[in-house]
Amino acid sequence: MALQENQAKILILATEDCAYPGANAVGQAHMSYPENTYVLRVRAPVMFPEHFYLDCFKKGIYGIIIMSCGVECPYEGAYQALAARVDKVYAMMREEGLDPRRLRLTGVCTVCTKAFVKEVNQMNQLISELGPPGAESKKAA
Amino acid sequence: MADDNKDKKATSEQKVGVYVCHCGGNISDHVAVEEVCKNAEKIPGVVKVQNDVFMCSDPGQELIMEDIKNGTVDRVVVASCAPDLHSSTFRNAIQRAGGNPYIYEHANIREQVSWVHHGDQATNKATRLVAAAAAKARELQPLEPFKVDAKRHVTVIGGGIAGLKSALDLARKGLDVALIDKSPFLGGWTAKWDRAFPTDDPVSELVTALAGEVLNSEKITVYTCSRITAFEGFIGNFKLTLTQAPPESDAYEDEIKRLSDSGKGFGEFVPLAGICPAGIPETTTTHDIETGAIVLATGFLPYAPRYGEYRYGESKEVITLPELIRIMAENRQKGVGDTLEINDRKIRSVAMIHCVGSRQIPGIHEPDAKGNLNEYCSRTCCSATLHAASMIRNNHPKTRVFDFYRDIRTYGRGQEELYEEASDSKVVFFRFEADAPPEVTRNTGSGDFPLNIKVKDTLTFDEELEMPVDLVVLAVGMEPGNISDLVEMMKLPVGVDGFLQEVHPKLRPVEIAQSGVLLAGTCQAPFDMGETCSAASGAAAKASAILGKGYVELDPFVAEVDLNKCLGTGTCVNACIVEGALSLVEMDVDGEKVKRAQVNPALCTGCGACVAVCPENAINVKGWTLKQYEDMVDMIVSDRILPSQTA
Amino acid sequence: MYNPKYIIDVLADNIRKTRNPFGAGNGTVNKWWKGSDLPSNGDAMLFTGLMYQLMPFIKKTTVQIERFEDTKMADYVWLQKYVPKLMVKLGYIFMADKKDKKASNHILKSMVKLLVKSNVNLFYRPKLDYYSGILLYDLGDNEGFIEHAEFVANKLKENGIKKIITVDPHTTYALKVLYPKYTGIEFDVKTYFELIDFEARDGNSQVTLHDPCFYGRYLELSDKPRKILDRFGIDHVDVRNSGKFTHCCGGPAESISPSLTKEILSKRYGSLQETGKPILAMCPVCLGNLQKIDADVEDLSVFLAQYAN
Amino acid sequence: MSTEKIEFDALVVGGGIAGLQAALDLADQDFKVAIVEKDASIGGKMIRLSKVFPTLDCASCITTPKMSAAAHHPNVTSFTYCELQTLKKTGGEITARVTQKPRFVDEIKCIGCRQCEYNCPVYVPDEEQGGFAARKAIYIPFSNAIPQVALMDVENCTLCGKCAKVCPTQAVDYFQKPRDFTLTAKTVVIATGFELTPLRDKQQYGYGEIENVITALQMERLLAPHGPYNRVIRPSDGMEPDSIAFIQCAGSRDKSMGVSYCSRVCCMYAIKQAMLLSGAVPMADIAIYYMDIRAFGKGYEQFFQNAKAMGVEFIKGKVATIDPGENGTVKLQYEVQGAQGGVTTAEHDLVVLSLGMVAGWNPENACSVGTGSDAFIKTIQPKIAPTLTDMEGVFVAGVAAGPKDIVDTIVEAGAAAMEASNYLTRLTRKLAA
Amino acid sequence: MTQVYPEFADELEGFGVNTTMDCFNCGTCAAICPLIYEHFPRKMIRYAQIGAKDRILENYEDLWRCLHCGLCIQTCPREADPGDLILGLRRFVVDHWRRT
Repeated sequence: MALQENQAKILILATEDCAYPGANAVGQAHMSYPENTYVLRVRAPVMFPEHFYLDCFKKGIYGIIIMSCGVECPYEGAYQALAARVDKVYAMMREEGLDPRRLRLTGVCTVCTKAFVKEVNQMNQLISELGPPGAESKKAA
Repeated sequence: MADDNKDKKATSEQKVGVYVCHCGGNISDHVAVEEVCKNAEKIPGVVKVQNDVFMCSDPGQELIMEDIKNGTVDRVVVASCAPDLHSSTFRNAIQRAGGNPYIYEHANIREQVSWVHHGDQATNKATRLVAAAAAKARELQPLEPFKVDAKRHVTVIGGGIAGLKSALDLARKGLDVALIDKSPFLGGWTAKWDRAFPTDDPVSELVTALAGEVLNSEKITVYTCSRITAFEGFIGNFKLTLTQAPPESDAYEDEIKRLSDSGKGFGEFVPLAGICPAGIPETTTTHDIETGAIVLATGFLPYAPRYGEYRYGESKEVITLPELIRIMAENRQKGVGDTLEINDRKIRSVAMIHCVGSRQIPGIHEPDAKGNLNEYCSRTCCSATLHAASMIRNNHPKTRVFDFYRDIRTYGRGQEELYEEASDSKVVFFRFEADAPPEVTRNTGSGDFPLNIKVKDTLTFDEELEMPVDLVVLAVGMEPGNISDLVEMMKLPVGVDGFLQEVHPKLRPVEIAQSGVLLAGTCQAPFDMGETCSAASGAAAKASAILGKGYVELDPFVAEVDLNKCLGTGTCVNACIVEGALSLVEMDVDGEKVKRAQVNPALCTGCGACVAVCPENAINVKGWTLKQYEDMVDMIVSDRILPSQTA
Repeated sequence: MYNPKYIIDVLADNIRKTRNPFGAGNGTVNKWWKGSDLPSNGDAMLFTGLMYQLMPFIKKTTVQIERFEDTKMADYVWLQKYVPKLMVKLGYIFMADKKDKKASNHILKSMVKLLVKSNVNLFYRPKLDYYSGILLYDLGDNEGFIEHAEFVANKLKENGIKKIITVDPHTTYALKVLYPKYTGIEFDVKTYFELIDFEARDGNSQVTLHDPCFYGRYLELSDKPRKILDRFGIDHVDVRNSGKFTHCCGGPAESISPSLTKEILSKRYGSLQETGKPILAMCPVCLGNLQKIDADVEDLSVFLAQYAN
Repeated sequence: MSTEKIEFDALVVGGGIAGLQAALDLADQDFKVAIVEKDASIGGKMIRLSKVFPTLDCASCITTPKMSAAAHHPNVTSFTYCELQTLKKTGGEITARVTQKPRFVDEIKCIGCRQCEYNCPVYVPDEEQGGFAARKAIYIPFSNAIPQVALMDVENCTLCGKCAKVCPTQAVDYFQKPRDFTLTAKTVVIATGFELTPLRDKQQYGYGEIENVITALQMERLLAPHGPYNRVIRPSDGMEPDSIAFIQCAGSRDKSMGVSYCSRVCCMYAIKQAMLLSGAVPMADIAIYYMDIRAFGKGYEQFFQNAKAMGVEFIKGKVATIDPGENGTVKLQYEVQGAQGGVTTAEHDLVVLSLGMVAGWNPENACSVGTGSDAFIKTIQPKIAPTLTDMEGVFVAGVAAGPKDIVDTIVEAGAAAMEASNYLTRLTRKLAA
Repeated sequence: MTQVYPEFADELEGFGVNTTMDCFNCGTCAAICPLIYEHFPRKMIRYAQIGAKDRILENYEDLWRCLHCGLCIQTCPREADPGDLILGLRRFVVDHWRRT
């Protein structure tokens, strides 16, 4: 179940070469998915520093999916750097009491419509279990 | 590069215009466009909101152009379909109205809203996406594509048919070309062949056709006996040093002898050697070349069988296919008899063995001294072998030919016919599995044949067959040429097979990661002559597209350093994924010599790897700054535009 | 399986001596024309090649030899060397069923009826109607075949025969393809159904054609009978393996291995049966074989002749 | 588009991957290029594929950017749904007579919103999906088609009028007629590609009419991420196949079909499909029946060996007959070659015919460009200038000059563009002199 | 161990066979043959290609199983006329008998 549009927002960072056209392909196929998703077009998600993700959660974003081109990344070496950074962000999230599953790194290509919808649904499922960012640490405590 | 954004205005002063499209119901059936417009008026920085049934139509575009022309807006957001469909339409419209095309941002409310969501939530999401786009738009700066002057000159390394073809194409296009070969000859391995399959063209004609025009072209300077000894620069502006020197004493001995024996002059084709354009230098000289692009046409080396591989080296009766070709070419000049002869020895039967040094399998084949296996198929040897086999049968009907193969790979046009022709001329085929290759032994049985071949033939129900032969010919494959000096100097990418590695076999098949350096022919992979020339022309096409205008126009979306913030930590330089795109340079700041980051926009790909690591946020990719993303997120979560809804 | 060596020897011997594979005189076998008033001169000569006439004899003979195949008896030299010769010599006199002989004659008469109805100016000379020798060719005795072919071709040539109408695929192939190749003598050869040319209407019948290998593949004549059926309004339901891809009835192996013939025949009959329609054959070998397995089959000529009234 | 003469520097016949690449390479050198494409969308055969060997990247991801680059390039004009009638050369100018087939939808008015398609009541098997899924009688050919313009399939249209009623731009035009127009150019690149070998002379394979025998292009659709079923099932009953067989040389190296040449791509695409299948139906057994495996290109042999290592079974032998078996299975008859071999019948749930390529266009009545005995465009200097045809100023790229894989096609398209560009340069110099 | 005798193909030309070497051993003929008998007729063709005369003479009976139905000739991808080759081999064997 999707949460209310304004309540629980999912941010999707989609690469302009692969995942962003993939998200459009979902539209072209007139498939449907919850509307709490906001797709931001990026050249390469490697540009975001660790604090960007943490800030997003602080601002009230419930979940972030980085949809990259994976190993087919047009910027050679960028994907590896991104993957390493995401690992660091996970560690920082744990420290801050955030469930690291709120951030997901995945590959979506220009025709991966099913993969896109699946990712969105899974994240929705997760955040409806976890509640707002930070809620999990309260629960644990 | 001059920093043209130094006195940029405070962002709050930008005037954003928002234009919302109905898309003839495609959007407006699910998104309340009027409501989106009403909400958009509340977005900070937005000074004007309009809507139209079709924003992409001429009347729609007019709305934007009017507002730009009379100064009402200076940043534009269109909310409509996916950006790849029409952002160029709107950028062009802005440009026609006298604006800079990069002040434009797109909100995708069709593919990502009206086609996937319905009802109030669709309208709300559309509003937020418009707000986010407007926030990004406020931070947009006018940009100009980055231009670097480019030398209308290309350096082609390698004087085989790939190099000749590339050089010729480029010269015909009007570019200046330096053609470099390390040997005294042009024509490469093609010149050392006899006839091309499947057309049966004499290679002398092919090489002469290309080299003749090359040598006559005013646009092409040929440097033989030359090597690149220094390399620097980037696309459009490479600097090379080449050293021309007499060849080492034992190098090209055979070819040079053929040249002097033939009585042919410079510029004439010498069989099995090539065309020597200008003799052999006596002294060593160096030349500096400024060049806009480099075409690598460094070719291949035939596989040299190990000592003892099918008795190669142990028995003089075991030779390679290129050696056989050479013998047959020489024989032809003497006239041919019923039986093939080698050194007056009559060859009554020949065994030809395929896949020698190709399609090697770990665990079955022995790796070379460096531990490498040639796991690839060399692509040309099947056809070359069959062509030679038919030639033997046709010219020497009393010489029998046995052919041992794993798979016959006559894939190309006219090549299956070669296979048929070989069958027709009564070549006998045998098929072996990789783990049970034919066995070559000294013949101890009857007859005066020196060798004996034994094979478990899968075509004959795995029976062991045996035949005595006078000659064994190994169809050797191709190996990468020895260009380790260039690889190291130019940081060329090498694939697992040892050949040079293209960026992507389909998207950019003749390019390598380094801009301005192109691949032509067998330095990339085994090819036949036609395919080599195709690749060579493809590389020439790319080079002339790059240099045709005299300048190289580069994407403006490159990294930019804010010198007010940069502290010269060098973190960004370490994070940069393209060597040379970012560096620390010494500069004068307030009378102090300090190190600061500097971007080479010709090399920067705009990936943003540097952005993430700068502790001062002093570096950003133009048009895609971190602040813009942060502002967009703020708008997405903001309650200012849409009142928070309680669940 | 019988040793081909002896069979070839017997056949070659018979043919050399009597011009007939069974060692009988042609006149004894070829009696169908008696009583019909076929002209002995005209435009094109009917040349039956005696295949249809020999079928009743073959049928009986094979029943006998089948009993011995793959038994110890088969190995007895006397059986291989002498019995076939003996048996067939006796066979044509004693063993051929009267009913079968009548059926064969009826087929040939039907063909004549069709040709007459089509206004073909044909004639017949029983003395010039020889066995073609095709079996020798098929069995690999080229020398024997060529000797016989030259004999027959020269006879025809000497008698000024130019146009020939054939009635079965094997003879057609021999005269049309093999004679020119091996004797250098050419005739204008047409098989009878190529000459059928009259109108008829039947909106109801449905048949399944079994193409003989020689018509389907070697001579590529399969579309000819189908066109006639179309013209007559008769629906032909073809099995998948028809025309160029027709499947052998097994007949040609008869003289070597009747059991092999049986195996192949039952396979072919299985697929023909699937259509559930009456089968039409165009070759005496196919016809005889299919009859042996009790198929609902008749000769194309007999079927078509009912429209020639 | 007007009916007047339209002038270009270069005309590219065919908007598949070869044509697009050649057009883009010429346009990037500032020549004005026209693409004439017979289908309703550019993209050719490649846009219909799933993933492509040897890199296994998705075909759309490579084709779509080239399609949109061509569509948005200021120097490229695409004429889709247009048939080239004749090419005539007078002096340095080549005149092309082209017929635009009626879409019954106004190209300029249509905004690609698909309202017509959604409201059309007629369902027709969708050839773009291998006939497995349905489309409407008025439709956009496929999701990423360029242009995004609908066309009407008049043969199936019931003239109910719903599409015209819902169209927001009044683009539906039931009375549209074929329209002839003329283009002029100085050079032409022929990139007319291929069709699959017809099975007409292969009765032993059931004319391709056995339900669970499909063509390799149909398998591409089953494997494509946006395919008809979104998974691999066999057509007869929707069952997930437990065993799948590929029959190589089903339309190549077979004189009995009139195709004596090797089609060059079938070995590799079969191996690729086998690999994709082992991901899509992990439990299925996959067998490839072959004569010679022709994995000759860069990385191809390694690809083949990987497939072997993954458990794809390679059986040396040409399948002779294909027959329907019980419960939808397919029976193959072939000779096993080894010592313990002999004629064998194998049963599979789904069989893929690796059909070859035949020439996509016959220039005979259109221009003086010659063809080889294989019916592909003849090239006069195959060794040193492989894109030259026997008509001066006319070049050829890709499969139009003989079967070729995508990698070789793209490289050759670049070469054709280079030759055409140099021809144009020479021509201008000649005119200037 | 079988010795290869490539001259046999020339010898067979005397028996009207000139397609001995045209076969590329795909196996279509064997699989399409109504006899469905191990490797027939390819086995004989292969023996002819490598000149294994003895094998042909030893297995002569197989040659006479052929129905001369022509299905292999029709479907041979290389137009190698397998059926005609079998006929030719019959002639070779008959000739051999008559000479010995």
